[in-house]
Amino acid sequence: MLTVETSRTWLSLFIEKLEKNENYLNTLDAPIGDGDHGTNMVRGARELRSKLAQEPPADLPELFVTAGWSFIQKTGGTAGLLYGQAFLHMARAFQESADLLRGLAGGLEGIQKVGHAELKEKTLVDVWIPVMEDIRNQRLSLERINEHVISTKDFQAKKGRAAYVSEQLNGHIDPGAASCGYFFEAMLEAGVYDE
Amino acid sequence: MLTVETSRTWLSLFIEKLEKNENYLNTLDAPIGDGDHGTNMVRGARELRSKLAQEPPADLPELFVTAGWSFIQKTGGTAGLLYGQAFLHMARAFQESADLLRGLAGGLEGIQKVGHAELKEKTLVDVWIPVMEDIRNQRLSLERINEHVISTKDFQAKKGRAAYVSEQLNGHIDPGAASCGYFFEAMLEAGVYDE
Amino acid sequence: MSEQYGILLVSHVAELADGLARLLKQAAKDVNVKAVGGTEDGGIGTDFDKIMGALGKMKEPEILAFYDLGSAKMNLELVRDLTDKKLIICDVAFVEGAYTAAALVQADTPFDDLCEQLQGLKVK
Amino acid sequence: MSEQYGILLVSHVAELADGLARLLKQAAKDVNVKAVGGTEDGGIGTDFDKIMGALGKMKEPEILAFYDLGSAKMNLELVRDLTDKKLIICDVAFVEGAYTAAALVQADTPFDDLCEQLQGLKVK
Ligand SMILES: Nc1ncnc2c1ncn2[C@@H]1O[C@H](COP(=O)(O)OP(=O)(O)O)[C@@H](O)[C@H]1O
Ligand SMILES: Nc1ncnc2c1ncn2[C@@H]1O[C@H](COP(=O)(O)OP(=O)(O)O)[C@@H](O)[C@H]1O
Ligand SMILES: [Mg+2]
Ligand SMILES: [Mg+2]
Ligand SMILES: [Mg+2]
Ligand SMILES: [Mg+2]
Repeated sequence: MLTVETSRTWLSLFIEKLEKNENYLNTLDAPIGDGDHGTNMVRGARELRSKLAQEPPADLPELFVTAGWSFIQKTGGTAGLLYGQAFLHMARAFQESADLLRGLAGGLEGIQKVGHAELKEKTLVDVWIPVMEDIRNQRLSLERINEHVISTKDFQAKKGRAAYVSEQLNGHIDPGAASCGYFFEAMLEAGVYDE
Repeated sequence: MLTVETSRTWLSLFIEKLEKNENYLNTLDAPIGDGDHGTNMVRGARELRSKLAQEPPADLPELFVTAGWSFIQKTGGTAGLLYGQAFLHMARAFQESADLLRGLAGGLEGIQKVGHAELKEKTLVDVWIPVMEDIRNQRLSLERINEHVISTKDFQAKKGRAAYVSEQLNGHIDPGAASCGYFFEAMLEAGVYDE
Repeated sequence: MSEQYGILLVSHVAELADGLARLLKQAAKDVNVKAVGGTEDGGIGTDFDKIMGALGKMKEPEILAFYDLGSAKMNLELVRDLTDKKLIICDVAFVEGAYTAAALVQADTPFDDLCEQLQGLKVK
Repeated sequence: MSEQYGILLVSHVAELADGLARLLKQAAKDVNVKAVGGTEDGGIGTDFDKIMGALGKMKEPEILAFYDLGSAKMNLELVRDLTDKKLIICDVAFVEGAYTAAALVQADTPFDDLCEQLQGLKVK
């Protein structure tokens, strides 16, 4: 169920996964970008952890506003701004109702408002949108998430740094898609999502 | 008469005029460029003086090769490269014959090879070409040179930094045209030119 | 000093932004040029707080902003949503565009003419 | 290291060239990038000897050169006439063009494809 408690677990698990996979995410970013995606995300993640420890947010919107600004202010890379923007828009949606799908739709809007990425442009959007589809069709699972992440191998980058070398990069997983996979794995594991 | 001696005087007078008018040339360059034309030219001029003092050139071509490299290596601005290129091409022409007009034609070629400026684009070319015309028509004088310099007031810059702000700059004398005026005044005063 | 327009340079690298500011100031002594670059810890990236801070220190009501790579633009867009100033994000060649804009602001060029000249430098 | 292509950055300001090199190296670890900027005495301008010297230290037979303003290009043209290397002067947006080229050389992109991608960044 989507509550402020399960969502705190969600974000905490996300932070842990980012920390555990910092090097892996950097490695994914190296050939197609500048090799810093893991380091960037961990910067934002640690900021979020310390903010949450300082003062626990009262409700869902507050939690996601805190998450949003942590990533915007500390990540220093494209993806951090996109995640930050996503979280701020999720907070806005949660102000209306504690509805997971509406929240994620708001988040997508935030990502696209700033990044203008569509499906199959080799970005985190290629995980975010199919995951929303899976929730709608009640068939989200760790396997599905993983498939979405891996699907980015076949896409040609159209946005961000990777676009500069797009044709050379078929066969590489997009680093932002990979971190987005962790975000949704964490969501499943935290029990936020219930069919 | 054009000899290595009169030409040394020519260049020495040019150096002196540049030094005396360093601030004035900077002032002309400030509104239309970056305010360094005088300083740039003096850098090249001083290098030339010290090279000439070290080892006096044996002949006309050698003199102008020395002048060319002094300006190319030390001026640090567009005009220095153009004057440098002009002098190198004059040296080449003087290798064929000690003919002033042919030398100046070679110099113009050098300037245009690098800078691609045509008449009325508010550059030193707007002094160089009319002076050649005046020599052909045997009517070169200090007054004529001055008129050519002043004529650049009415031209719109198409080359170099001034081109960025061309329309705003009607009424300003081009700094490169002004230094070029000194070059030809020096030529007259040194007795290089005889009708 | 142009009282109306300021110029904000945002790069992923501090030296790049600072060096460009130096180039601009030479041609535009009376234009306020602020440079922001790098992450908080001196790394390569752009920092929202730094940009916001630099903008806050600028007195001019309208700011022409130039950036190197796309993520700097995203940061600028976030900042634009949050500032009272008119932040004009210019999708032109970073160095060439900022240089042209600085020279034109210095020469008191009307804003429409400035935009027209920048059009030719659009690469983003 | 790309053995075939090196990248030469020429700016009027030393920090600008150095900062840009830092940006490029992050995306192109194995590409040789040399930065040259400023006059001999640390002023703003370009220095023929410095450019020639930097080029002399590069091992690659073909060098893609990028520059900020026109007079840097003139200097590069003089250098091109005097060097044994193939010096390819790229009339594209300084930062965006050099970044793109570095990323493409790093990815071993064929030269023709690289040129085609740079075409879109022509502003000079
Ligand atoms: N315009 C965009 N829209 C959506 N996602 C993007 C966009 N640009 C980049 N990304 C995502 O950001 C990831 C790279 O993030 P990161 O390495 O942290 O930033 P940077 O590229 O600034 O170093 C990419 O793998 C991609 O998923
Ligand atoms: N492409 C060009 N062709 C001919 N002359 C030029 C060109 N570009 C600039 N100039 C001349 O150079 C002068 C400026 O020289 P200077 O201030 O020393 O160089 P910079 O513009 O690099 O600071 C201009 O006034 C003009 O006469
Ligand atoms: Mg990255
Ligand atoms: Mg980065
Ligand atoms: Mg100048
Ligand atoms: Mg200069």
